[in-house]
Amino acid sequence: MQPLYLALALFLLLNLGAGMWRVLRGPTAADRMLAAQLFGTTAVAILLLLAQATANAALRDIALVFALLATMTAVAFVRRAWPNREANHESK
Amino acid sequence: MGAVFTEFPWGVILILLPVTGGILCFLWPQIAKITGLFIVFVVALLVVGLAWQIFNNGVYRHAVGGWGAPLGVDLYADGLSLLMLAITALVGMGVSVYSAAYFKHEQAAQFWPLWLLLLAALNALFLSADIFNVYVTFELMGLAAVALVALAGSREALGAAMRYLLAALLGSLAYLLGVALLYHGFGTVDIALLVERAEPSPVIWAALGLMGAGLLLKTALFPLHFWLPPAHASAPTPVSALLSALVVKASFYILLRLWLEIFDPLVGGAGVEQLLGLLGAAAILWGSVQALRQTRLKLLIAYSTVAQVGYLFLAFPLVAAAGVSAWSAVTYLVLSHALAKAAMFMAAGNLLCFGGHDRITDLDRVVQRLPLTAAAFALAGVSIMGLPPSGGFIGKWLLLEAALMQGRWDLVAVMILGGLLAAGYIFKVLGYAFTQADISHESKAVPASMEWTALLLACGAILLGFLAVPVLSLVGIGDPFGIGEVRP
Amino acid sequence: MSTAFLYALVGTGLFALGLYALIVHAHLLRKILALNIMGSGVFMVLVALAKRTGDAPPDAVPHAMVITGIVVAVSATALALTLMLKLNAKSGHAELPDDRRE
Amino acid sequence: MNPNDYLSAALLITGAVFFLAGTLGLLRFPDVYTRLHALTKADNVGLGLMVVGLAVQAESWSVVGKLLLIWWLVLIAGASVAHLIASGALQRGIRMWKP
Amino acid sequence: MTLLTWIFDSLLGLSLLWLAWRALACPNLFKAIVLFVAFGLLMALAWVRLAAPDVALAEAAIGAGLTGALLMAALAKLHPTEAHNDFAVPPEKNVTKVWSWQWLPAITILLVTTGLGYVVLSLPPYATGLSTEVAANLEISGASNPVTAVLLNFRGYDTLLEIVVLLLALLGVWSLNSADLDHKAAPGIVLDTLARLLTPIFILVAAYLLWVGAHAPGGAFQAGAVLGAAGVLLLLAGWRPRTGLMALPLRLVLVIGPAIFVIVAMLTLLIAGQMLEYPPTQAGALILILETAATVSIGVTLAALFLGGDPRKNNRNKNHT
Repeated sequence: MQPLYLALALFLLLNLGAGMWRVLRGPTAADRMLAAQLFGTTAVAILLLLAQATANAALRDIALVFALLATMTAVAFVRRAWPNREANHESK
Repeated sequence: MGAVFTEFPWGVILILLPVTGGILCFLWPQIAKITGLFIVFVVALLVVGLAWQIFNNGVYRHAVGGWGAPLGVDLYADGLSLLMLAITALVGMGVSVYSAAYFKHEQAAQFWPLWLLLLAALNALFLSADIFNVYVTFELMGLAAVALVALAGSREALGAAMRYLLAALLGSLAYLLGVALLYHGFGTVDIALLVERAEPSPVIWAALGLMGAGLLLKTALFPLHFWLPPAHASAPTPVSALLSALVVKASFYILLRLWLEIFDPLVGGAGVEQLLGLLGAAAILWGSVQALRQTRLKLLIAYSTVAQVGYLFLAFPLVAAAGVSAWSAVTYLVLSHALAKAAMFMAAGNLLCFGGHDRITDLDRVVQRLPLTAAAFALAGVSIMGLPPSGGFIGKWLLLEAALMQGRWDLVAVMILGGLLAAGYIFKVLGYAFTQADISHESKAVPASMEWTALLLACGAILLGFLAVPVLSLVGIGDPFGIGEVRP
Repeated sequence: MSTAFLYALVGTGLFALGLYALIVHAHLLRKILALNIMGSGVFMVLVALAKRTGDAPPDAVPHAMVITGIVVAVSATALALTLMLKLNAKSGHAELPDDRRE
Repeated sequence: MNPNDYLSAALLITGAVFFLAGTLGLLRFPDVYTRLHALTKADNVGLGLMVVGLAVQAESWSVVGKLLLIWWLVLIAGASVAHLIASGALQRGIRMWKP
Repeated sequence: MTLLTWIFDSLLGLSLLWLAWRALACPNLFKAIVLFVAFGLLMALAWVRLAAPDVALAEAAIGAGLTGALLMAALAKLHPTEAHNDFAVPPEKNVTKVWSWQWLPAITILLVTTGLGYVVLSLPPYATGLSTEVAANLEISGASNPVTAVLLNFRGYDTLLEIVVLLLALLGVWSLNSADLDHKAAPGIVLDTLARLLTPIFILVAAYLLWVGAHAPGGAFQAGAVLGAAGVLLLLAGWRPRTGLMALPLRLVLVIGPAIFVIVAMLTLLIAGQMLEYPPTQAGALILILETAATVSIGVTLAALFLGGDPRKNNRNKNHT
């Protein structure tokens, strides 16, 4: 099973890399934030896979902290950093 | 009774007490001033206790946690650390008395905890025998110093504090990377063990480059001095005094320690000393010329610090042939500059407080109106210029002697030129202090304690000129310079 | 190349990228990011080289040092951000005076 | 490999496919609302399948509990963030895509 | 399998470098922050690959969670009203001065880095550092997790100073700014529920990390950071503590970590003769006390840093900032 876990972790890492394109491209701040949100979930999945692959239970605690803090940046974004007018940048 | 004195852990209390004081001042701001003054005076007494102990028992070593190096962190004090602690306590007392009158209301409540934590950081740094622990004390010192500069609140001060913070953090990171390489190369961060284990290797060179660059940036050696003049000039006056007198010396002290103990035996003679000497010479000339060109008194004094830092580095290329007098000179320059520069900044602060500005050309007959302050400035100037019988004279004379002994006429010329330029900028100020300004300004009363502390510190710088024998025998305890014995 | 050296090289690369950005960029927020990335690079060198223990568990001392360093870094970042905001409120710019192009 | 392993492998691979779908949706969909839709598939179903796939292999019930807790937290976070971003985008007048 | 991990490591390393480069080079500050948060996420994965789960936990909580929120809030205050161009810095303002000689730092840094890389590779491929010493004394240190043993016992003095650094940062922030206590936009039902639902879980997880730290990855910093994150979430949801609590009670909680540390240092100095020398039988209990106090202080300090100013000065300077 171990090769499968590692292969899937690698696959998810590649996925994450592909998602980077959305951060770079935007066009709105919300789009970039969405991509970051997906990275968080992907990282949780990678950690769980690595925990199983290396039989290291501590990695699940790290995944737990990640899952717990998954909202932080996004909430900070929505409540603080999101500019009020963005419509005029949406149309391309 | 004697045993109590010689066994008491003075060094540890020197660190823990100011931390406690900082916490108390933060909790109860209304008694911050009293607490702060009390703690600083007790710290001075503790330094006396530590001196007594070192005199009797030789070097002081404390294995924190009882582990000892390499697993634990050691505290270590020899003659050199003791002198740094003593000058910190001395200048610290002066600055505290001065600040008690200088800061009012809310600013006072903010100043005292920051200053006590800065004091704790300085004491911890001078007592540290562990290069990673030094990194932590650097961060403690840096954040405290930056917050103190920003207390002035003006736009210039905030910009200067920001620049200072960036420079301090960059310096710390370069230093820390050096620590990482040394640890992974030799398996310890204890200085004494590194001395035993280190051997010439690429790691040593990389660590020297990184730590050296980081420390030179923190010490503001030309051309890495860009952050110093704005920060030292725009900070509140007591803070300027602390920064120029002590904080800059702290990183120099670590540089000196690391060079003497670890790097010099391994890579000495490979041109590093010459490079440092060259930069020092450039700092003297550049700093002095810039000081001469300034129109604001505090900026002038800040550029003078850039120049005086240069003198410290002139010793490096002279050590090979004249170790004794070169290192004695460095010790003396550090001590006398700390006292003189603190006094000078305080005098400038008094003038600023008196006339509401520090434009040199508009100083209005301050000699008649603030005679004590003018005297303090003049006496501090004597030491900065290196005229006898001041402490600055002893330091510069020893350095000159070392340069003559080795026939380094270039360095002799730089020193003489630097002295002349220093005389130029100090007499420029004194000249305007005697004359009447074109426009007279309204003036405010300066508290007597602020005038007297400036004068007393300046007198200390002069007095140092008479104490060469005891001071130089004290610094020899524990042989920090590795030359057996230090003679004046 | 072993994992330890691979990541140690990545660490030096991060240090270099951060240093370059710190020098070249004027905006203070960018400089603060640059210092954080430099710090991450240093921490990575520390931790990566601690893994040169073969199959045995890695050396724990650098791990502890890095945790200390992370707390120091977040403290410094918070102070730097506040200073930047205050400077921006006073001067209208989030760049240092002589880095600014007028 | 025993039957458990086959089951868990199937679940994990299907989960990974949902992650891929989420990423592709994030990249290919035309506006923030549709991308939100794609993203939450990875959060909910992708991670969910992975968690179940790993739970099959878990050595103890406490591990299963922790896995489920993690999934639950990610679900809550995903749902709240999706709501906050969608309503924020509407408020700010970000236009919906019309085919 | 080794091939797979090798590919994974290389990909992760390259992604880290690429993210750092993009975060530092892209003209849009918001984008830079999002990339930096992603960078923190991948850093945590790298720590895992380097068998440093304690560091990964700290990075996950501080690097990926709190620093991101701090940066976002700072960016928002930097441009309070303007939404123009999505926080893009005008290109001419992005780069210092007229760096027509921009290649100079680039080439210097490239040379230095090449040298550093060479030095790193010159290190022996096998070295144990201090791990034998740590293992030999782990038994009497009071913690079976070596990282906790180093942080709280072997090098506890560093930790003492480092908690003071955190307090000092807060002192600096407070002397610069007053707290923005009035900013209370209605959070909306979703955010409100989220904060109410998650806060107890944050506290439980913090307590768990604190407890588990003695024998497994975790400890005071990680727990404190999680606690701090709970505070930040509450602040973001619009919650503000009563002003009565913002004076001495808040300050007492802020200093309890450093204060207990100093007290233990003094007591051990008196009793054992060396600062922070714990009697082996009580080392475990002492470490737990120190860690609990530190966790509370770290958590509250981090939340207060996010609030970004002195709450005592709120009323007087309301129209100042």
